[in-house]
Amino acid sequence: MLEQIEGSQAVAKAVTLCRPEVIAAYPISPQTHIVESLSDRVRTGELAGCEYMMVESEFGAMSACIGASAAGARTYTATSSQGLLFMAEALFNASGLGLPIVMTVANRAIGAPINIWNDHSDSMAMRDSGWIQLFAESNQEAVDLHIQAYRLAEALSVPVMVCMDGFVLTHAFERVDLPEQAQVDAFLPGFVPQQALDPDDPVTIGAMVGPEAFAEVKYLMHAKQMSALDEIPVIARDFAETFGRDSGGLVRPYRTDDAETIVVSLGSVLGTIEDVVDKMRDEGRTVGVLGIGCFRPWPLDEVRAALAGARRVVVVEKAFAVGAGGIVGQNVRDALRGLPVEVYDVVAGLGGRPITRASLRQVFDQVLAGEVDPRRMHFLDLDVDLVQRELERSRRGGRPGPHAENMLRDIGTVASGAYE
Amino acid sequence: MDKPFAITLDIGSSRANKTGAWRTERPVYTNRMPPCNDACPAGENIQAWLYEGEEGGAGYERAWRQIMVDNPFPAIMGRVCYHPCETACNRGNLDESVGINSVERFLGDEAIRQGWTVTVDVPPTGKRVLVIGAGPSGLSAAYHLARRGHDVTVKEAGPMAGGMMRFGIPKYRLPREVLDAEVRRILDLGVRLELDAKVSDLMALKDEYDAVFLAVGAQLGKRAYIPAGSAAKMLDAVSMLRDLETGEKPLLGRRVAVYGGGNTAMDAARTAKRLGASEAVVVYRRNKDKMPAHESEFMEATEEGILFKWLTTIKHVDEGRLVIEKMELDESGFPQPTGELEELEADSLVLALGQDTDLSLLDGVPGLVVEDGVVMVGRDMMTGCPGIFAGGDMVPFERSVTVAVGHGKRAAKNIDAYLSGAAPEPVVRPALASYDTLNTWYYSDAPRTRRPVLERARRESTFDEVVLGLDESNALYEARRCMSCGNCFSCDNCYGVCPDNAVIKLGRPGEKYLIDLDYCKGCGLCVSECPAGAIQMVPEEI
Amino acid sequence: MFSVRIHGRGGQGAVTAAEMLSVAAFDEGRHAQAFPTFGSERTGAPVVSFCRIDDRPIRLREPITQPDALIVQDPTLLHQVNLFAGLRPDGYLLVNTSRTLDELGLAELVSRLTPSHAVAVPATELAREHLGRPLPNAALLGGFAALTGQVSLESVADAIRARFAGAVGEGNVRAAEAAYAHVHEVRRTVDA
Amino acid sequence: MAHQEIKLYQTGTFVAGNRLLDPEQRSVQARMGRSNSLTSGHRACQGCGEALGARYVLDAAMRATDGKMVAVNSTGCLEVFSTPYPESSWQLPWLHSLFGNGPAVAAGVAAALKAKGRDDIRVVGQAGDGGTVDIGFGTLSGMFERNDDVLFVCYDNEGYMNTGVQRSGATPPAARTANTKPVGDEPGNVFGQGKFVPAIAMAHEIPYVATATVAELRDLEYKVEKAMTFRGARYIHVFVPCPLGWGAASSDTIRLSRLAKETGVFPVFEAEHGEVTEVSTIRRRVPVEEYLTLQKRYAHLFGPAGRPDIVARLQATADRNIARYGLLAPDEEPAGPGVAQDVAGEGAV
Repeated sequence: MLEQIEGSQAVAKAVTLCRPEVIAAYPISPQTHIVESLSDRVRTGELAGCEYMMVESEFGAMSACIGASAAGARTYTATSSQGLLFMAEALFNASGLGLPIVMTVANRAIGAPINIWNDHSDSMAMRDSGWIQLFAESNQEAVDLHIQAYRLAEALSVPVMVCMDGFVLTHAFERVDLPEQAQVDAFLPGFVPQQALDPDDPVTIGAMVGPEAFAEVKYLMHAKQMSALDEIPVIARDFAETFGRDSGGLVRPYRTDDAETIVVSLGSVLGTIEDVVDKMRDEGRTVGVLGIGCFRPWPLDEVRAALAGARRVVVVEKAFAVGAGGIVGQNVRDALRGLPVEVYDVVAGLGGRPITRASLRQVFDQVLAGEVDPRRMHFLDLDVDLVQRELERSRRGGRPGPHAENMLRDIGTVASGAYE
Repeated sequence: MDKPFAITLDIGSSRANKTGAWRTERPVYTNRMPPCNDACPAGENIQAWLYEGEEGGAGYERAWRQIMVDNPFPAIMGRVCYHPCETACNRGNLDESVGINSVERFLGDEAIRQGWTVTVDVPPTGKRVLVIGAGPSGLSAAYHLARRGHDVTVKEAGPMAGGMMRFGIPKYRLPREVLDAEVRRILDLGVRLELDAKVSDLMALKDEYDAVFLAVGAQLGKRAYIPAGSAAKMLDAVSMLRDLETGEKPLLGRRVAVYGGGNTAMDAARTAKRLGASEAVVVYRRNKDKMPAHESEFMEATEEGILFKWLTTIKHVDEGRLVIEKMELDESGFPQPTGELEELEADSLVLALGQDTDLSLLDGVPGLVVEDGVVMVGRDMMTGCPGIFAGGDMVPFERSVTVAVGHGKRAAKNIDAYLSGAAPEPVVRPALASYDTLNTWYYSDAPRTRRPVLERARRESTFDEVVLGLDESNALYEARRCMSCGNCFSCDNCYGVCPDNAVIKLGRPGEKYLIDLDYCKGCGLCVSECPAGAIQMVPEEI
Repeated sequence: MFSVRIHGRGGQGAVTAAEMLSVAAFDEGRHAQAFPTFGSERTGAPVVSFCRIDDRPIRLREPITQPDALIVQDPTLLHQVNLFAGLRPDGYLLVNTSRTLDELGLAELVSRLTPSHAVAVPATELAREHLGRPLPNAALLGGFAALTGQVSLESVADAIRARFAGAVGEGNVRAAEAAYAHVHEVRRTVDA
Repeated sequence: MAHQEIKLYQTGTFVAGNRLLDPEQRSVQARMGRSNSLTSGHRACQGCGEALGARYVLDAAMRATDGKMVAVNSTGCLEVFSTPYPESSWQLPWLHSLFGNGPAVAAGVAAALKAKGRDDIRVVGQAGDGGTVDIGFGTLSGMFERNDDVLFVCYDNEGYMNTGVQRSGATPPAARTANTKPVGDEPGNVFGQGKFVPAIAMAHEIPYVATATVAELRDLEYKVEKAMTFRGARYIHVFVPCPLGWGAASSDTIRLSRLAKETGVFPVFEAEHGEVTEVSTIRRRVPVEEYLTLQKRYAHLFGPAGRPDIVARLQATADRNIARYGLLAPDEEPAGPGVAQDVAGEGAV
């Protein structure tokens, strides 16, 4: 049923349709509307047979989910930013134990400095936690991905994180086609846990494993997560058959055929990029977009296939590895290893800074004009004057050196006029 | 369930890990000698019979039968024994000793009430044994010999069986029906008792028997030389008590003095009271602490109004009065005269200065040695003459019914060995279960039960039994105060406290626990938490 | 695509207004996207919300920098925030005030806009009258419908009722209707 | 005793078994059919109080729940010594997640069981003192505050023994640990304000809080069984000596527990809904020296260079417990035959 609805409400509805049995969540902006709504739905009985736990922290939330999932319950939680990081230890534990927990991450920056607005630093910080990470482009996709996430998680006994941009999606009212309960029930059967705490069949879950078997355990974990690369397209196809729309999948190419330049990104900024690309196509530029729907496991083959024909790839991402570079960019480079494709890292939208068509268009034009050094990160809309001043100041403060010089040269050469 | 590799494990799989390999010491179940058993002159396994008795019900009979293994007189013992077991009892260090004697009496009385009997469970040996004297020692020997299949004849000089149990102990301490019942049980085993059959020449009889046990006791009252006027009334306590038993009521007068400080003195004084004396005073040359009479006898005598003159000797006896001299103890605790004289009114003086044995029947027995008026025996109770054994008051040892019963038992065992030609069973005495081997925390706080006593008025005028028995619940309570020193009593503590589940509870009657050496790490917790000290650590041999 | 930017203060319902506007457009079968400037939603702080309306699915997520219409819920913001940045010359301006735009010192701005596109509406006053509470957002949507014709008054009323049940909804609807009538009347006068 | 003591002479309720009692009145540990929730082959040190405590608690809980039980275990010695791949010593459904999250995980299990309509299956969470009073304290408090249907058990051995005997929030003053060495003016652990979690648990006004030691098995089992009669959050704090960490003989584990209670060092009591309802009174009061001198961690307080002043402070702490919790019984009439008759029906007569 079509509804004009806030993203958080839509996700809460989708989660409700998945019939979770335990929800444990701790409020943090911008995830709050989701969990508030779920609390309502449990209290009103719309979501029946579900225990909603008001835990004392995100660490407690994920821990409660671990317990509940290990006891054989379908579980759900949602968080953001610092909350996700506060869960970090438990995230690794949930994946290590193979518990099919589904979690919404309303993506938000990480402090310090404290910042409540959207970027991908949180999910990206947890990219190696053993969770599958799916990124939603729109609220419709956020809804659909949650339903698919349960199928996926429970098929593989792996936890799944559905990432949706905080505020940009969670707080946006837009048209969403919400599925019917019967459809969801047909698509997502009841949870049959791979293992559970059961007095009739007791087992010891969570053994200590020493050097003699730890590598094998980890290898098997890796193998299981890699099998998601086969499972996700199958689930997306099934989803399309059941619900009549395409959603999910590993990667989503947009006008990439014959594209010499392909912009790679993930999350809600894809729509804005597509608008820019449409405009450039209108102007005769052979530009396309590759949306990453699944970041973990990394769909290396699919990304390589989609990008192999391009000459340039511009990766626009809302996080970066401090002291290293682009995160998605590195993965893209990995996928393109050995191919003559230049990869440009563009870091954008940090801490909620708007990513505008104008800024994107400008940087794309600069890439096409050969004005961007592919060996360096580019920060969209950086206040160059400001950082230049600060860098100069710190250089006077006695920290000169070739790397510091390079930073100055970088912004001096590539960032001029980046901010209007 | 599809268990993920390594992360999820089968329950209980650690039993594959035999942690017993860590051990440097291992716990071993042991039986230590409980101090009560250790102290019992009759060699009773007190801990064992209390263990049975603790269960109540059918346990009483098992307990009684356990006593009967060693002692045929539970009901008598429960009255007349001075219970050194209680003196030795470890519980005395905790609160008060277990009232072993009173439980024994309860069991003995219960056996009489219920008519429990024992049987001879071995075929006749064809060996004939003569027992001379039907006192506690002789009857005990006869009992044990009969149960071992021997043909026993008891020759008793007196008109009734019982010896000092009958002629030395007043009936207010030992009712005769109790004595008769327990003697009867022995005779019922087939023991032949000949009364008024004084043996005056042992050698004449000896060849008719394969072995002889002498148990003639010490019947002759010692008489000290005390100057006395012609009208002075003096008699000895043993004779007085014997006469009373045979129906002659001695004429003692209103005021009676008893000379001596032993149990016989107490009995004499208390008897005098019952015979109508308005005043009975015990004159003893030392003080109370040095008095050989048992504390309980002294207490009961005091309660009955018996008076005591301590540190006093009698210099002269006249009609109606005694001249006495005050004594004082020297540095070695020996009484020395002070020369300070006074008078004491007394219509009669009863001498209770000890007894001697009439050894005339032993004339001509080869090898038999007599010293200080008693017959010398070895540890096997055999005299210097092979085949002739002796025990009870006629051998050099403390004189008490219980000691005599023990002699009878030991003699019977050795006579049995002598007759079969086998070496006597070796006596294994395990280490003492001393107080420090126990973990007394585990015993609940339970002071002993007092036996009810006859009210004073009745005690002074009748020969009714003074100390009454425990009823069943009290006897049970008292039995359950036993700490089972040195011996497992199935408390399950070792099974409970092992952090490694390495104690296996067998749970079958008579089978208690095993240490599972596959898993025992040798921590020693079972040993330190065993209430009874019935487990010990021994080093592993490497 | 028609884009609307709403300026208000926390607690005045700027975000709700954008959301209801998107619902009204959705009711008419159109695509709409409403979203707030995000963050500290403290009472009294300046708040901006946005609404895009289109006949095609809306992919764009950037903030609206060049609105087709600007709704000002609180005229005290006029001198604190650069409210009018990006307002196109043919754009619409709806200001909640009981005074005139001239009185608010907006004569120069208004002069650059199409005359019938800049309207003042006493939305707070109307809300107080019809709702009993000084919450201008629903009334402003009624005014918006009359000013831009992007949504009908009926759709606005439906969206209000979908958001506020019972008497509150009806009061808001009446305020919206009154504002609609007010703006309609002003425009008729201007056009005339 | 906090519960009805059976004054059954001989050993009464103190020993595990007592053949004189009706089988139903004997401890769970005396039963041949006890579940041995923590079975043989685990790698705990000799005389491990925690291994003992865990079996006591879980076997009692298993009995109380008729085996319908799930255990959740925080990281710590107990977890490590019981589940090194490929061997588990547990004989019930058991889950280990992390160090600091045991209470939350247990709460999650309970929520799942409730959602599934299986609240006949009960949940016991367990952790050492580190996992309870320190790193897991936030999740514990949350579990209490929400009144989740979990019995959480802390096995308190007063330090981080798993990592090599470091100080925890439960380490007592003056005790030597690997990071509170006996040097300086205040040798050993500092005299802090203390962190007695049972009292904090009571402040949450949860249905049931109790303390216990491995020395009083019957009391411990009684408390576990009682705890299982409540719904909601329950907490039992069990005192479990660590021979390794305390420098004590492996055979002294129970003796030390007993002395901790008898000195007043560790108050044993029960509380319901925030109010103390019963205390286990001291049976044979002894000075703290008797407790301290059995442990090398206090060795620096004794001997020629000893610190009688610090011992006196420790005694004062024990005395404060005694006063605060009323640990000294008013002089009771010793049980005599009258009592025996009163309870004769309880005996195996």
